[in-house]
Amino acid sequence: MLTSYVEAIREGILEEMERDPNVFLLGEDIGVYGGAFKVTAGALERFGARRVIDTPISESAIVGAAIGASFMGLRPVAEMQFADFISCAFDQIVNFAAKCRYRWNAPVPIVVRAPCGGGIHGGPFHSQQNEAWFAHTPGLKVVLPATARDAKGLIKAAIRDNDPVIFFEHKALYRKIKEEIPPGDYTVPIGKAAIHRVGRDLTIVTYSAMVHVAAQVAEIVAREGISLEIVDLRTLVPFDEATVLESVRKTSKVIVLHEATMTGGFGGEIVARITEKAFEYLDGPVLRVTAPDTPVPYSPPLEAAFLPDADKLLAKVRWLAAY
Amino acid sequence: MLTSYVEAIREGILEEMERDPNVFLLGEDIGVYGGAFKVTAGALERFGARRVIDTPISESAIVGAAIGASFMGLRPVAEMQFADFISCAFDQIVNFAAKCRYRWNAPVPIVVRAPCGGGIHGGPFHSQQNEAWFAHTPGLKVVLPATARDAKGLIKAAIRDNDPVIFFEHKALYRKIKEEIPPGDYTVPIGKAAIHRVGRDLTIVTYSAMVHVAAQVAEIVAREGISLEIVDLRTLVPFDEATVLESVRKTSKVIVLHEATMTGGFGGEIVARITEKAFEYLDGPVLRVTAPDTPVPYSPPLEAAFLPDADKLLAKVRWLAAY
Amino acid sequence: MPVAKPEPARKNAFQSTDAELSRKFLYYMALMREVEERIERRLYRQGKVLGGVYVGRGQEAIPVGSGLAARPDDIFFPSHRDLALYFIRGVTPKQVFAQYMGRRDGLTQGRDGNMHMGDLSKGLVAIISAMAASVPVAAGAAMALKYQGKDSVVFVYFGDGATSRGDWHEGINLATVQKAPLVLVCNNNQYAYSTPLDKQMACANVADRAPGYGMPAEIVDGNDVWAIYEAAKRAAAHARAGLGPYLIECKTFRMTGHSAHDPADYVPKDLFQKWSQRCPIQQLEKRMLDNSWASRQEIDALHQQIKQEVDQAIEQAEQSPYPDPSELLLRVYENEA
Amino acid sequence: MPVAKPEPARKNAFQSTDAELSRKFLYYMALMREVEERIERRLYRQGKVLGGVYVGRGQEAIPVGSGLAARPDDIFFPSHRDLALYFIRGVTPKQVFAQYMGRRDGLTQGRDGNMHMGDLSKGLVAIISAMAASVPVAAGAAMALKYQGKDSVVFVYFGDGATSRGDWHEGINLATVQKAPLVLVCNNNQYAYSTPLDKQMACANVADRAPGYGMPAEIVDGNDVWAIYEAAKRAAAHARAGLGPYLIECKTFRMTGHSAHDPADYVPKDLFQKWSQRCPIQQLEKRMLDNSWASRQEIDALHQQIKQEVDQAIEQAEQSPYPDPSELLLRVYENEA
Ligand SMILES: Cc1ncc(C[n+]2csc(CCOP(=O)(O)OP(=O)(O)O)c2C)c(N)n1
Ligand SMILES: Cc1ncc(C[n+]2csc(CCOP(=O)(O)OP(=O)(O)O)c2C)c(N)n1
Ligand SMILES: [Mg+2]
Ligand SMILES: [Mg+2]
Repeated sequence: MLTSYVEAIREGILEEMERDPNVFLLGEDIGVYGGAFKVTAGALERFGARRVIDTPISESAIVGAAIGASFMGLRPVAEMQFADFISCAFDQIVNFAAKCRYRWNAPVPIVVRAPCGGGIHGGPFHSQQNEAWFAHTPGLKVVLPATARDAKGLIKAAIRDNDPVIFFEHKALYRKIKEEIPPGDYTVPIGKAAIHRVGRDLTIVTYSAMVHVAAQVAEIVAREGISLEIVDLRTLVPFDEATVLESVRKTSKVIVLHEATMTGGFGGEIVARITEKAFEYLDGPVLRVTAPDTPVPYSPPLEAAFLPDADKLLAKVRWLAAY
Repeated sequence: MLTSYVEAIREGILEEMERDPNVFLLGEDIGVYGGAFKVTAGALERFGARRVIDTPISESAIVGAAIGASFMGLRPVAEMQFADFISCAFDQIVNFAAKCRYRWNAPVPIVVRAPCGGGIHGGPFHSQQNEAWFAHTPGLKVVLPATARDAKGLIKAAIRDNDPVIFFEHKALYRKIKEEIPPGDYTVPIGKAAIHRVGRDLTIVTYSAMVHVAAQVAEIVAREGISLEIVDLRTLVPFDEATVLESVRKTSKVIVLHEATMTGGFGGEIVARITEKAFEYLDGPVLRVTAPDTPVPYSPPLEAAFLPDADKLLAKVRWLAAY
Repeated sequence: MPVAKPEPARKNAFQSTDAELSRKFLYYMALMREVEERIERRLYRQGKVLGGVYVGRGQEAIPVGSGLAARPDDIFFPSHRDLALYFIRGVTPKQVFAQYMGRRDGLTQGRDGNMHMGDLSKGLVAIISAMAASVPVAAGAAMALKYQGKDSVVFVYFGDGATSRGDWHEGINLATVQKAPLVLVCNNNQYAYSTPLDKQMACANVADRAPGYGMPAEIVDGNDVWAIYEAAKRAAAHARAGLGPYLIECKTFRMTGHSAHDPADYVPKDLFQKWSQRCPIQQLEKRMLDNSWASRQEIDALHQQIKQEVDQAIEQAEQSPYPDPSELLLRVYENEA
Repeated sequence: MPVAKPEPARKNAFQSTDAELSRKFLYYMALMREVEERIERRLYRQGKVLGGVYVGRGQEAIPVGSGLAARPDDIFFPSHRDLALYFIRGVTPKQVFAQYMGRRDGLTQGRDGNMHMGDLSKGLVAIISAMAASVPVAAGAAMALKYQGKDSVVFVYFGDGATSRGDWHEGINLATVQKAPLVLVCNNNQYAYSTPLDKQMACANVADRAPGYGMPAEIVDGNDVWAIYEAAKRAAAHARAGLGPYLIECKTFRMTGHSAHDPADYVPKDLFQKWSQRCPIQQLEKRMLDNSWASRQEIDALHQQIKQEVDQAIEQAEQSPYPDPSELLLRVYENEA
């Protein structure tokens, strides 16, 4: 049976709630309505209002309350209705959640789920891919699954993790990606990248929805005799440097691909790690393919021009392969 | 006469208030008290409570009100008491201020001043260097002066700029840096890096307080026959790529130095630009010297271990010079 | 070619007779209703409007009553169910349709969608999505008007749910401390998306919060455009007199899902039933007829005229081109064309 | 070696006689006063304490009265002028001095400074600097206690200025909607740093905001430890009974600058004058004498004992080593030692 990305996340959450009575959900419209994207549909019916809490429109209080509940031994899973609204909870995340363990040895085992990304004509405030802010905040873990299998395994790992995890779910994948996933309980380790496709000539380091763009391009250039290796980071923090460097040492050519805007995006970090630690292996410049430095525009032709896609990646792949 | 960094900023602000009746100040304790760091001392006496507004403890409202006032033709200069509290105004900055011009052609000529940086034993919440979040937000300009001369010229340029400028003042420089500055009115262009020191063998790309660390090291290694060039970025966005690349093409060796924590810091962006656009000129890996990925600790030995300093830079300079 | 009936917009509401004013009310309310009907029930379903669609069906009295109580030099910060404010300020239905369809003639030229639009030259400030983020911004605009010695006021709009946001609190608190000329208009439609009022706040009325900011508040029937108009006049007079912010809570009901894709199954059916009896447009029409401010024929003709106007506007909007991809990088900063 | 007088902390306040309780009050208030005196007026000036120093001089009745009204299983979220809460929960003066001096024996082992300290095993949650950020966190802790079916309650502390923050509003709103067992203790000392109350809020009392959250509030004399104790008992009983949050506003005055480096020139001198007449410690002592709950000698002996205790604690704290630089990278995440 095929499982979609959204079903995979839902399954993961519900299984964890079944397994551990301390797991509970809070967020806007997650109960009666089942969430803006129906990720938590059925949770209220199954676990009741005690464990599935519809909150006021208060992102800061949602995250704050999650932190406080976690101090008391619970394992809260908070939903931001859109990743774009996570800015409203920013201080709670980067200053409260991220620093408690370091400062006074108080773990903050919370998950903040954030539906992110473009491609659904959501415009500037319903399309953001803002993981880089959090990846630059020590104390947070940052997870962005690209497949249904990983989505389920990672949400379960996130819920069991004893540190605050920002879990970015790509909205455009919710119902687009469907695949066979292992039955029942399994986790995918936070901090381990996956080789999404094994290749020889050039490495694409990417994550989230862009993994599928890379896969598309890999098919195309395979016919031209170029063998792409795709590293799906899955988590930005902790960063799986070893897997990335191993791939780079093998192929000697790298393109970093992400949907977030370029300047200050996480791509820079990836390039810097590679440039510092595998410099002698590089047979060409490390390139980035990203969205340009603009807000996410709404109108379809503008949004299409904004989002990285197969064509944009293809051009760079061919160029670098020929370098 | 020598002017300190804090006096330079104060002069710049007061001159702009004198020049343009639309310029006004708002923030916590900036009036009667003159600001936590006395940056605005004297402003209330000179311009009155109409133009120097002591606000409630409401960072989000401070920035929001600045945006709204700017729509009406005013030019607000908002103070965050510490850069660390800018997280409380995050949504207003990254979602409101940054995107209005792009979305509906409404300029937002505001300045948000943020005293940043460590070295004053401020601990995790009074020492942050969080410019990277804003550098990753299209629509914002990000300015971090390192010298008194630049501080005055850049605050004036920021106030005259028609886009939202996040202006990071390094607290440890306020009273440490004193220098001759040009008398009277001058501006320093936003978006132009400065060659803080001309050199031949190796480029340090840096900004804010770390410029002075680089200068210290340049003196030391000069005696060993290594000639360092120091590029002081002064503004991260717009990024002066041309100046950086020119220096790199000359020296072929680069170290990026910043006080912010490493992962996801702006250093990665700098490395990525260099690696992509000057790859063939590089005679060695591009290195980063930064704070490690932890909150800023309070206790002096820990803070000293945390902050990048001459010793840490020196080791890397020597290693790379010998590469 | 009769595009709209321009008089109601132009003529100074302050000098109108009751009959004239009631016709203006009706015109804008019916225009808003018709434009939103087309967007929600046609263009969206036809796939011509993508992304989120939020309408103010059943709540039209709020932007119309308050918007016409404002002076032309007052500033509006509409929320997402206040479309009539745009028409009152001279934005055309064509521009609105073009906006929703992501075309060049929309107020944001395709860069943003739906109600996320503004035009400073018309005193209209665009919302961002984050609920209540406009409140501190409106506070600042009001502070600026005072700074400039003007006697204009700022009207800021928000829903019941938005009052839970920190920005709502910070913005109002700052505005009241500063005695800024700010009129706060709450549409309390009893739901925030699927969340009913009692899950949003533990007090009975949004107005119960006003004493905590030392400001006056009144509760009005949100489906009675005249009541809202009168309240808004009082509020604006208070603010204009330098007495600071004033809150109007309009009790109403959202006669639709949260957005076009939401069937609102969570709303008890009888609530829709009950509130449909209180349609602000029908109530206004009844009053107009009762007072002989207009005849049935005149009213029907107005609706007819609006339908035509709207048909035409859609046609024109559909001819508006999409923005060109080459525009993508422009205008992030000044001097980028 | 007589470190502290452990009984007052241990003995259940609920079973004390008035005399016993008053002695506990005095002990903790005087201990807080003495410890903070040393920090602010000695160690800071000697350069042994670096960074920010915020003390609660003149406000000691607030943490002491409320802290002793709490049960041992209740949870505290102190703000930055509530040092006594730590002592009540068994944190020692030595640990506090070590914390301020950035030593290993401080509650944060040098990682954070001053009042930024907590210990979950003692029900003490560390603040972050951002004012009122604790309020939603405390709301969540209170929700968790309810979730777990416990009848403990959460006490969260904040100043008048902190009430301007969005987090304050969001946290209280969520807690009241959820009927979470939360006691809100406001120290209204009439200043926030240099900013007087009327620049912070447009209402007369913080308590005026309670109806906006559908919760009860009372205003108490913040310099009367007994009054605070009684109010906190009522508040905790209310919250424990499942009736939701309860606000106590303690009117008091900050008998010092905002922090150790602030001479507070902006405060009219006569205010210090006036409030020095109302020192909570002296008032308590007078009441103890008037009621024959203690003799002058006993009181003097207590102060003497505290001084010794504090001398010793400083000595011990100064012997605590600084953290080693090698610890810098540890414990950002789990399993990093
Ligand atoms: C900060 C934030 N969180 C969540 C949302 C998603 N959202 C959009 S509208 C809405 C409900 C708003 O309710 P209310 O303020 O009552 O306005 P109404 O839609 O009822 O007019 C929500 C939750 C948002 N826009 N902003
Ligand atoms: C969000 C935020 N902004 C600014 C500050 C700086 N600051 C520290 S304490 C303080 C005043 C607090 O006033 P109040 O809440 O009344 O507490 P008090 O110090 O009077 O006890 C300020 C402005 C801060 N800590 N947090
Ligand atoms: Mg509503
Ligand atoms: Mg205070």
